[in-house]
Amino acid sequence: MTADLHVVGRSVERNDGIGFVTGRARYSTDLVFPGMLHLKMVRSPVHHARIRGVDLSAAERVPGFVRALTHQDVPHNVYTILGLIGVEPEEEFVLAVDRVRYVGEPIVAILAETEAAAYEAVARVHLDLEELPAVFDMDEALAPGAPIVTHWGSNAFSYDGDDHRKVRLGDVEAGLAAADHIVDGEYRSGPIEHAPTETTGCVAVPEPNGRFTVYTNTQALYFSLDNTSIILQLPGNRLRFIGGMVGGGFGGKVDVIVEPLATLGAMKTGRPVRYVYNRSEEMQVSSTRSPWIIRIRDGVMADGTIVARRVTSYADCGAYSRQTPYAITKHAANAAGPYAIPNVAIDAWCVFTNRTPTSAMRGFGVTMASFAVEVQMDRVAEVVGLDPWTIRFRNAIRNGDIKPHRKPAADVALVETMQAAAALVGHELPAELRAMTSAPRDQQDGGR
Amino acid sequence: MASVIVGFKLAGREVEVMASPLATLQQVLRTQLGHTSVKDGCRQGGCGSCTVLVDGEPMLSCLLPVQDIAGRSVTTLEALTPAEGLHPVQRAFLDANGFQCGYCTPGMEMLAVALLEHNPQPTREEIEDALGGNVCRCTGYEPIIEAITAATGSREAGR
Amino acid sequence: MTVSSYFLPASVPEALGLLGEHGPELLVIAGGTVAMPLINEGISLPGRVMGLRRAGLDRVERAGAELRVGATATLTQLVGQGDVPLLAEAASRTASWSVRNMATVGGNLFTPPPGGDVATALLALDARVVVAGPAGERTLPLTAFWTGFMTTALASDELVTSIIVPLDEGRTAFLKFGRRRANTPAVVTVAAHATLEHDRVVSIRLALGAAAPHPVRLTRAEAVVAGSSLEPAVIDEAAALAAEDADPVADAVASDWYRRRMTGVFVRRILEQLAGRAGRDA
Amino acid sequence: MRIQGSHRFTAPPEAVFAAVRDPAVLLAVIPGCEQVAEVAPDEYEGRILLRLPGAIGSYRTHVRLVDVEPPVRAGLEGRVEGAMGTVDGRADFVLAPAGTGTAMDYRGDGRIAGPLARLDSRFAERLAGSLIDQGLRALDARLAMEDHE
Repeated sequence: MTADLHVVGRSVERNDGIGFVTGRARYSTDLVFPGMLHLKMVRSPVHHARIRGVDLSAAERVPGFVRALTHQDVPHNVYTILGLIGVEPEEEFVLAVDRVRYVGEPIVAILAETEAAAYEAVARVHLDLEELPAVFDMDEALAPGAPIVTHWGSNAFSYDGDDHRKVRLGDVEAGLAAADHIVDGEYRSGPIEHAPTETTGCVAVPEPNGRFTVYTNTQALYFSLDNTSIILQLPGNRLRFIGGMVGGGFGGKVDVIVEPLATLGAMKTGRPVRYVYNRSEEMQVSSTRSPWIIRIRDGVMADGTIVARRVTSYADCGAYSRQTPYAITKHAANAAGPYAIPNVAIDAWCVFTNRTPTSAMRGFGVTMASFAVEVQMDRVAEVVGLDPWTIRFRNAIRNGDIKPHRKPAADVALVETMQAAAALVGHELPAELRAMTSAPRDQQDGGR
Repeated sequence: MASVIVGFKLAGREVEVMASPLATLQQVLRTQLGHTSVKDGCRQGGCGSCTVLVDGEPMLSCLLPVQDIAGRSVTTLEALTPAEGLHPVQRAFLDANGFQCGYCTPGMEMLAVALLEHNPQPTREEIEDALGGNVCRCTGYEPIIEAITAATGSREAGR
Repeated sequence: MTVSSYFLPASVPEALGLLGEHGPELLVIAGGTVAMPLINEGISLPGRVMGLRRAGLDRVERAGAELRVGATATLTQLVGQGDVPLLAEAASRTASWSVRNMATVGGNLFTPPPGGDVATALLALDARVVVAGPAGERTLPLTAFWTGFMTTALASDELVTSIIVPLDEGRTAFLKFGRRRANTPAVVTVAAHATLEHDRVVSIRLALGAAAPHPVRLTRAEAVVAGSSLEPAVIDEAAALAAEDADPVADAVASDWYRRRMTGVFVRRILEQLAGRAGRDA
Repeated sequence: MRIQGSHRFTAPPEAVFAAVRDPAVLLAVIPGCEQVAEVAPDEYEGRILLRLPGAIGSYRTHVRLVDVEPPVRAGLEGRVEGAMGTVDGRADFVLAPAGTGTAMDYRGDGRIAGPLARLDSRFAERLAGSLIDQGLRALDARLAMEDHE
């Protein structure tokens, strides 16, 4: 049968492979246009400050300086990433107005004939800043009296009128009270930078027909186009975005940071504008995966059945929310893990601090949940004296089980996947576990 | 700012460029000579994506003022790619899927070519050490090491 | 700043002339591996730069009981010489192949910590630095070269032209501890040169890099070891003194606490290596 | 940028205090210092050279002694200015007798502006600390020498 298949079971040469191995693949940051200007950013040197003044006079005298872009030049000076997916409020300015909330926050964009001239002009911009107290720790940010990062007076993101995201199933307190064992765990992670090998960047080129062609290494081409259209108040048909070549992304290139300003620069000067992060900007300024604190309390019966799970999570979104509130919603939906637990309470907080904004990265809120839950499962196994396989099989979610967000599970294959994994690593499962399937509990033996 | 004319050999041909003082070989290759296989991952000597060969030795073009290599011979991936088909190292990278986003690939290949010139049968450890300055963020290094290992075989076979 | 002039002198007198003419604002580079990254990102904005790659300072040659290493000899040249295995080893453990093809031995003396692995080895070898200035040449021991963090005894009109390494008999050892095997900055680097008579240490030089403002000799540890037979108790004491004498800072590579701990561990290991004993766990 | 430290001198507080107010002494002990002149009582101008890739150049330095209480304490207010930027700051030191010598404690705060501000702050603090330490060691050595003359 496989003889009739052209692709399944075969190794297929990638159709873009030749371009990669010959170096002919064309990345947006490789492009050079006649008369191209270079955009470099004046950024906040401090974690939190009020902007009292910006003096451009020395920068304007640098040979090769063309012009500066300030918040006054941006038609709709606010990033709208979240608005596009229905998450409000919008709170991050494209260029800072009167306050900066993290080291590296963009304040003034400089356009110059050469990169060297742009760097020098950036260095010559004088910022008059009044430093404000800053907060870097999530527990401290939520404590009374903490410096407030946001403009709405709280360091927590608001979900449906509440100060955090809640998921409830059954009665978790009753479940914990009835359990034979209580197992507590706390799990923490640091921020992680995607560090793509090609740094974030684009080139915006004005066209004779009044349109702008933007060559960009974004991971989300239409997301970038929509945002640029809103920020510049330009109809979408005046923007042509060309992408597809992403020199590494991993979630780090969905923030729509460079295209609006490069395009604005092209609008204001009539010349192509290149805005590409240097390596330090990529590491310091581009968003990271959030740091997390995840606390889990499980109620477990002597046979290993988990009857209650309470998860309290905190994700540091840094100074601005970007896509982290959305990541937390995804996190909350998955924070109890792929297990059938009748009583669950999940409380997930999106916390603002004066750190670099965090955003999407591989797994998007779920990666850390999986890490925490799986280490917790090993602890539970230890407490009740079962091996790590058995604890997972006994609690594995099956078709028809109700998930914490109260939707029935369908098309699950955790049991079968674990059986296959055991076979691959040469681990012999006891007959009881080999006999299990993902079929609904009322249709098989071994269900509880 | 007085630009200077610098001549060197690129892919066996004499080239002359007008370079601003302290312009790097990377800038000149990418923006004036169209050799955009020379990548631009960090400009700090930390990623290896801009690796070229100068008189056969791997160097980082982002740290090299072009005036420093006046009169010398520079090889980039453009120079190694045959008009038709692929260089054995390129073939090996393609077969082993030694790339994902492709941005580190030219630097990896230039280093592999230099390594195999110096040491036609490198051990795995020698390959790893040689690649120490070239960073990949997508595939991990295993398929890249596989590709270079395979290239040693194909060189042998081609002789 | 847009660089207005880049000079590539063809000789030392020409280089000194340019230095005299343009004064202290002339940035001097050689391999470019320290300065170019700063210039590329607009952190350093020099107006005028002088490169030494063509100044004729790149020879490595044996002269009697000494190895004379030109200031712009590359680390790859050091890896390739066979007269001083310690230097070859230190160079081979520094940065990556491509960087070693560019980075110079003289430049390694000016590398900000935690760099300077070759400089640390040179210190253990009791190397001397030859410096040229308007008044001619002077030679100073490497121990007197560094005056503090990123400052040296070099006057603003002087250049390092070569490094002289005595070819002393003796055992040497070099240990560099980084976060990965290749192309990694050091958590700590230790280098040692010792002469032994039977089992007794007649003389020893111990140099520490990456855990001090510049490579330093561990003189108190040396004093304990000299005259001993590297008994375990002596090694313990020397390692403890070395950890005390370290003056590390925290950076992206390691915390100061960890560097101090590792100074003790690696001084212990290098002494055990000199004693010909397999390392014990710390 | 914050600096803080302490130093022991073999000379007594009176000698240390007098030395800090002597332009000739300052010229000799400040690393890279090329000239110092007293432009008004307790007010000095000078030039310092730095040869570092990120901070290369010559810096005009203007320092004023304030809140002077010989031989116990004083503040130094000043500005260092060059093509690569400026540092405005104030440092305070306290001298106390320690045996036959002096114990000095100092702390200071500086605001860096211009291209210099792009240097890593830990690097800048460490460099400043090192220059101060070298200066104080040189001062100590000079005072010890004078003592023997």
